[in-house]
Amino acid sequence: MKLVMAIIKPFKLDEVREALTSLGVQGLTISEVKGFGRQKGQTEIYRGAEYSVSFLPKVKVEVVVADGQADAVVEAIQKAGSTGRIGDGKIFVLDLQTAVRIRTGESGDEAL
Amino acid sequence: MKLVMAIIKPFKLDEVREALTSLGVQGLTISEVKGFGRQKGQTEIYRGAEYSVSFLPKVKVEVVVADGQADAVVEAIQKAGSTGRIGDGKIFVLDLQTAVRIRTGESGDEAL
Amino acid sequence: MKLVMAIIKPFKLDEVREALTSLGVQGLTISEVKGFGRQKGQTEIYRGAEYSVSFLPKVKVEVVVADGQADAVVEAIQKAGSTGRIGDGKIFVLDLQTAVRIRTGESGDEAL
Amino acid sequence: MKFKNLRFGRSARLGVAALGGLGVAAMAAPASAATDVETAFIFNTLSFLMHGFLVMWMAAGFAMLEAGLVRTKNTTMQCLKNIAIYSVAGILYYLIGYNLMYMDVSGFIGSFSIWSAADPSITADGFVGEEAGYAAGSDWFFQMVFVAATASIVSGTVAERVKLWPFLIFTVVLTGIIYPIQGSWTWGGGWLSEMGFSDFAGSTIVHSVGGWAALAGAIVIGARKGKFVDGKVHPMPGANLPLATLGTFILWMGWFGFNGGSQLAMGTAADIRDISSIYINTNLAAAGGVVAAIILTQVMYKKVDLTMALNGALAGLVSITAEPLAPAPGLAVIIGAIGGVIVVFAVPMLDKLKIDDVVGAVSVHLIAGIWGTLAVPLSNGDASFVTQIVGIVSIGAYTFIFSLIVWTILKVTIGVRASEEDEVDGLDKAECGMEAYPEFGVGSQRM
Amino acid sequence: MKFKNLRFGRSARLGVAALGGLGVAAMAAPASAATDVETAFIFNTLSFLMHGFLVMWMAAGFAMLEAGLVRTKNTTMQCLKNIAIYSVAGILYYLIGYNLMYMDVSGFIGSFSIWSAADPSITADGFVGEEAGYAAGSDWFFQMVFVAATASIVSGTVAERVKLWPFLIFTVVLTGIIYPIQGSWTWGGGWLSEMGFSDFAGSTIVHSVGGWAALAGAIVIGARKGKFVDGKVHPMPGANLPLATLGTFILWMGWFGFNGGSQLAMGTAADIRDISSIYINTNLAAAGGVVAAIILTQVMYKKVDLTMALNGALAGLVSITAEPLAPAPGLAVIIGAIGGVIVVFAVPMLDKLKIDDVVGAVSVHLIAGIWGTLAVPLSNGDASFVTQIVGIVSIGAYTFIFSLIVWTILKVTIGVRASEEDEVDGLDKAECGMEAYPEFGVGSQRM
Amino acid sequence: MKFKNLRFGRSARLGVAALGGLGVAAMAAPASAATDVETAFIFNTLSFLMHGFLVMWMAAGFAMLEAGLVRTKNTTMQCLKNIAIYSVAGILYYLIGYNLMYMDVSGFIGSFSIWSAADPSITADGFVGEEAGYAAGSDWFFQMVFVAATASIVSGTVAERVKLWPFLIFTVVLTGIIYPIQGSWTWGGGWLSEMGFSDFAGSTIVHSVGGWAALAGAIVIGARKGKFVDGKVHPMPGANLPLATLGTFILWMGWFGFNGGSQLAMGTAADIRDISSIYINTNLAAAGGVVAAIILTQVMYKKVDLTMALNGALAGLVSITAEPLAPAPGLAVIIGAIGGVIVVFAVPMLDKLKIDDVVGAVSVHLIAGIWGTLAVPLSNGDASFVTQIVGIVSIGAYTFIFSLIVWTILKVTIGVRASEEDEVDGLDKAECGMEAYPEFGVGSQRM
Ligand SMILES: Nc1ncnc2c1ncn2[C@@H]1O[C@H](COP(=O)(O)OP(=O)(O)O)[C@@H](O)[C@H]1O
Ligand SMILES: Nc1ncnc2c1ncn2[C@@H]1O[C@H](COP(=O)(O)OP(=O)(O)O)[C@@H](O)[C@H]1O
Ligand SMILES: Nc1ncnc2c1ncn2[C@@H]1O[C@H](COP(=O)(O)OP(=O)(O)O)[C@@H](O)[C@H]1O
Repeated sequence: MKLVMAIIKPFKLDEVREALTSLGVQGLTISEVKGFGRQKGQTEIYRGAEYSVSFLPKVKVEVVVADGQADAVVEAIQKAGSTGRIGDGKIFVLDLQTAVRIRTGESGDEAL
Repeated sequence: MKLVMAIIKPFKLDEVREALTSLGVQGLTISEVKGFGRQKGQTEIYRGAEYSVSFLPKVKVEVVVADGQADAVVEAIQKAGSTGRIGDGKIFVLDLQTAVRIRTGESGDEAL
Repeated sequence: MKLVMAIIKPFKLDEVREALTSLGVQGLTISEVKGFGRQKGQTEIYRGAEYSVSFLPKVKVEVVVADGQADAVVEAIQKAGSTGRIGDGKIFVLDLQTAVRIRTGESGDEAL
Repeated sequence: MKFKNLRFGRSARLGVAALGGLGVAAMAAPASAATDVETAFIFNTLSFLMHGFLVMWMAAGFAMLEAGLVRTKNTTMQCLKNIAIYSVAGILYYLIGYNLMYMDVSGFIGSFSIWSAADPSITADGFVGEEAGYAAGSDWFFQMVFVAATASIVSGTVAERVKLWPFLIFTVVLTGIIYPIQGSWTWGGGWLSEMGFSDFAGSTIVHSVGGWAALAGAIVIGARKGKFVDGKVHPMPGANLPLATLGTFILWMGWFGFNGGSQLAMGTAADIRDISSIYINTNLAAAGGVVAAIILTQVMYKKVDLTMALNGALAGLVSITAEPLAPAPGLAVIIGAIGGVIVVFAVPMLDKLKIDDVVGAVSVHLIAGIWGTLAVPLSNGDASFVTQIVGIVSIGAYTFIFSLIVWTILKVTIGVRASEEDEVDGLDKAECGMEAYPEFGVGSQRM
Repeated sequence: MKFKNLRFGRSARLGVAALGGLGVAAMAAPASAATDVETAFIFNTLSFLMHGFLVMWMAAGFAMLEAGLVRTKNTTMQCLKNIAIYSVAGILYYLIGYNLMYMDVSGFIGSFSIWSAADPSITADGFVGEEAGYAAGSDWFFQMVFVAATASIVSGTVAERVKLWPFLIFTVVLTGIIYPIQGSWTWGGGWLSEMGFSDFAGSTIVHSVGGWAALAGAIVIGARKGKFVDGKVHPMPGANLPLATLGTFILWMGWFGFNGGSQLAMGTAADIRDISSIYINTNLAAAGGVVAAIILTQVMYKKVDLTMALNGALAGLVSITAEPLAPAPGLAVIIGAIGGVIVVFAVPMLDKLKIDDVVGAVSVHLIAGIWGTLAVPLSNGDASFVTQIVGIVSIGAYTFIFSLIVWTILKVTIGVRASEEDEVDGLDKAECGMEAYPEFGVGSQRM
Repeated sequence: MKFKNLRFGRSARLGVAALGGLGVAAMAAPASAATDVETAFIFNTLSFLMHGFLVMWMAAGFAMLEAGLVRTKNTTMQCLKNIAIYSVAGILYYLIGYNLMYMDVSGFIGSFSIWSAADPSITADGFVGEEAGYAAGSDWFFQMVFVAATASIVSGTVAERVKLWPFLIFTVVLTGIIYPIQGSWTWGGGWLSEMGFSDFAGSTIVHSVGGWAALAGAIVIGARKGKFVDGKVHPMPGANLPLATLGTFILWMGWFGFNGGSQLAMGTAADIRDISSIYINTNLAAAGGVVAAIILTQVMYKKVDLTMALNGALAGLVSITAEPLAPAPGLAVIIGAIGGVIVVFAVPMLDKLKIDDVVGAVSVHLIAGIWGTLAVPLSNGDASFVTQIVGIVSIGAYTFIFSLIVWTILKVTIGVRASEEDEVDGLDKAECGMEAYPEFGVGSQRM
């Protein structure tokens, strides 16, 4: 199994979720993060003083999928999450040892 | 070492933490996440319009343990976190390369 | 590639970020977490009742780097994040399979 | 000549002229019991001032209500718009609005000039008036806070996508020209007042006017991106309901000033007795609106919608505003309750028409305002349904068309709508460069 | 016969009848210097209206205080309950409450009938009264806002686990029946007033009554899940302390209306001089409560507990409410400070008794209310400790038992308590289907 | 002898003594038209009470403004300081402040004694005064709320790093000694009033005094860690802008009391006509400040800074406070607008001087206060620039030096500044042991 972890622009969340569910993904977990990268935060003025916002709001999507599905998932996220503008984010793939469904204790691919 | 990452129902957090500490786990990290899965969010009405909440509040627990302890930890979380009702969450186990304690620079199992 | 995940004290964030950028790291992602560990939360009094805060605010820094850079990154975080006082946090290193840049679809080290 | 017969219908019924009544009372009653003329002057003026600061407070109410009902990313902007509106309205009403509304009204319009106070009855030898009257400035103050309320209504409807400067320009036109001209028709003693149109404190003249201007704005500007997709309505819940609740309570409190002060006099026992009735009816109509909205949402949706309860209170208040004096308390509850019912049905109805009204202001101020104006003849024998409809339609058509033109001109010239990217990122970032709640979680430091 | 001698003890001491005094003053003083009767009528009425809108504002204060002291997941519900309470209280007090309390009080109860205003002194010829009096409606308005305060007290204590509809039914009974009947005993001129029980603005009649009803509710409903586990108290900190602070300031402001308006007259120099003293004492008692709570929490816990400071202010206010006029300012500080001390000890004491009072309302309103009522004889020579105790005990027993019965009936019929799951998930989701702060972080979109 | 001639310059111009005018009016005007003396007494007193509760409300305004402009981790502390200040100020002003300011003022200082009310004109036979006057207590109440405002100003500037107890000790000295002594110079009838210094409602006497004390504090305490690093300014944005907006609206509302009540009388038509003008000018100056700040930040920074708009409103209000009566409305707009301009430039200027003023209070209250005091001669012919400068400088030097000494003594004895760790973690944790928004996200349980 793979843990696919994607950092995306917040307003792309709905599209990414739909892309994943249409691939048959049954579950995913998101969290609110802030990102620092090539996309520079605006230089803001707060009360007359320059103020560069280095961290920008992003959403992290974590989805665990069976090994065979990982590539499709990565591709789906990449397509749905892309605006072509800097700051679209990254997708990271990690190897997972096990997954367990808390409700039933099932493990492995059944747990997803 | 293993990184055990569990997505649980928020109100189960205290029980899960107690289960882990009684196993001798000395530290863990939690974050607030939202989950999408089989457990469907209520279909809400906001000002007369239907409104389906697809993401539900969950808590993510991350705990790094020595290899030998991983199974016990997974089991403890699974037991403490279960209500038997849909949406109880998942436990994912990943392999960890190193752990370092920032304060001292120690690494490996001593860092935990 | 490696995913370096560090749990640090919130007020150390700026220093850690600067340490990383001076190593040439181009991007990172942070999130707000709470930690439980050896550092005990204060025993607070709320309206006359004892109240032990077991979870303390921390920031999680996640940075993906090329394999060769991982050690330097860990060291930099460890140095910048350390106050020498309990609760400074941990650094965990995980192996990463792939990274993809959503904007362009590039993968591997180029995606970082 | 400055003349105002806000209470035309009612005063005719009572058989005494509005403010003239004060003098009469002072003269007619036995010397030992009657209020003297200067005292009555002070009471009348005090009523404008005290009720005026309560209405001013409604500006804060609108600000909090709207700040609570938009999403976080547009909250700063909403606060900014509200304090700007109140400021602009005051200055414009001084520069042209007041005199357009009340100075030498020809029937359809007053005169273009800067307002200035004149109190001939106060001389170096003291007060020499023969009739009570009031300080001219207190009246200006009280009228000014009304026009600000009208503008605030618009702000809520077009929130989350309108650009700041076009919005402020519209506010200038609304408070300086659109509102005062139609106001002159009734309160300025113009043609509608001649005809007997009755709108005690402004269900139509203030609230519906705000609602029509808002509706025109919503149509010209269009709905928020993502609100109506594939024929489905996607709610975008307000970010801070306690703020919205606070705003509603503030408005409720301010409404005692709005309706109570519209008695325009406090210098006789009869006047303050009337103000007492107005307070009661105002309060009970709001209560009726809340109870109706709560029961109805429970029945229809099996849950009680707080935002509808808040809108219900406001709809009850708007409904009673055209005639807060004449109804018996029980009737006031019913008038308000019908307002509450209206809002529960009107909000989703507007959604169906794909009109995106962020805070429900059109439902609350326009639709309940029409209802309130129509309800006047229920308790006020001098008002007729026909005249009320003439007033509603003429003021509505005038305001809606005028607003539509102004919004359209703004649209084709400088543009009224934020870019799609700015809308997605939130107007706070785009227009203010400032987040309402900038911190990333409790534990974090400056980032 | 409608008769109110709220100020029985005090007025007897001054040697003039409560409102009669106004007429006397108007007659006795030299014609050139004395206020005429109609003017006094206006002033008296104005006092009810102005102080009334301040007390109305306390409804917002309770809403914000409670919205700030519950957890996020119950905030919408708390806002909803508070606006519903204020609405229900007004309607009920109109339908039966006022007349039960003030109309033809037999000694123990007034009459069951709908309230309506009568102002015989105002005729078509102007004001013909021989005594000043006030507009009947202004009095109703002022009394109505008091009953709403009583109900708000209950709402805070039973928060986070009570179901909406049973709570609203209890509110109906409390505001329509429980409160007015006991109110008739003293303020309606019933047996307690005959006996000389003295409670100027309602430490017992309003605040303790709310506290007793709340206590009964807390007992019947039980503590929140997880609050008391294995003999240990688990605090559940309020989610938004600035809101709670705002609520406290609102209540403090409103209290000038609460106590000041309870002078029931403003038509003579002596009356408004008394109102001035009341404002001062009200303010200083609150100040004393704050300072005492701050010092005490610093000494006891080495930290200053803001929520205790807020409760200290309120306890100081409640403490002075039974007699805000007679004490010298220094005594007012002390009475309030003792209130502040009481609350610092009472809150953990209730916890020890496993009574779960979410916002500390029982400590603030009931216990400090008892203290305030007992403190009356310190400065008011006409009050006696024995009579005060009779009043406290009889009103307390009546209210507590009546409330206990109503809560119990609700419990065994429709149930008063949310299901365990709803309590865990929060009442906002369960009963309102709506989150108070629905957004998931600043950066996120609609989800 | 108690004597106050706040309105010295103006009353001289009008040719009547301040309060004496009331009696004159009552005597001179025809009997049928003139207000009688007792009625005037009631009106005068009512003005103090009504305007007093509005000024009291400003305490909530400061609390919300400051709670919104600090970071989350210092919010509880800011709420606590504000309620503590208001409490301490009231008690101190009772114990020594009032009499120091108004009792037997020698020219430079009054007398050290506890305040108590005396109203000789009210006797058992009713009102026997020959001149109107007012209830002594109402005056105390009105003066007391002013001193609280002064102290609140300090609290905002030194936020986020000052320790609670030293701050409260400073508040004791400020409200008990520093403020009343300089107040006696002008309003107590001392040397500055003799000289003709004119400050109607306290641009200098209240606002600049607060600003000077704040400036001294900021200098002694030093900037927040991380604010000025390597010659660069690091903004630390306020955590909750809707709260700050609410605070500003509250202050705006309260300012009608602040300036309106400073007329010190309401018992003649002329007085309430003047109050009407004051309301108008107060409102328009604030509006001018907002509009100026909005336009200027748009021009300078291409974005509209909400916090500057809020500060602009307050700067406009402070600017008009020294003379809210004499200017024509158009001039009031301009005076306020210049205040708004000042604040937009002063805030970054202070940053350049490395003076860390968290909420901009020095810019708003001190600098705009100086401007307002200098602007008096523009409309008030009795004031001279020279005398105004003498007043500004003498009061400024006195307050700044006295404050500097007190802050320094506190620094070297008990210390004024929180430890670096406490500052990093936030004062809420360190001093209150309590978080303002303790919850970790919406979905989480107690942790
Ligand atoms: N090396 C990295 N490790 C972790 N997260 C990263 C890394 N680089 C970028 N990110 C995340 O991806 C987001 C987008 O990256 P950025 O460099 O701004 O744009 P792009 O992905 O278009 O090149 C960042 O805001 C950050 O959250
Ligand atoms: N494939 C997945 N990847 C990541 N998180 C998942 C995945 N599936 C489920 N989750 C998380 O687990 C939670 C519970 O899953 P759900 O399917 O609702 O119930 P259950 O675990 O009882 O089958 C979800 O809300 C989500 O946070
Ligand atoms: N085994 C663990 N797994 C995950 N996170 C941990 C673990 N141990 C500690 N942490 C995180 O590191 C933080 C610091 O740990 P703590 O034991 O308090 O101090 P130190 O790292 O100085 O020994 C904790 O608050 C927690 O967030």
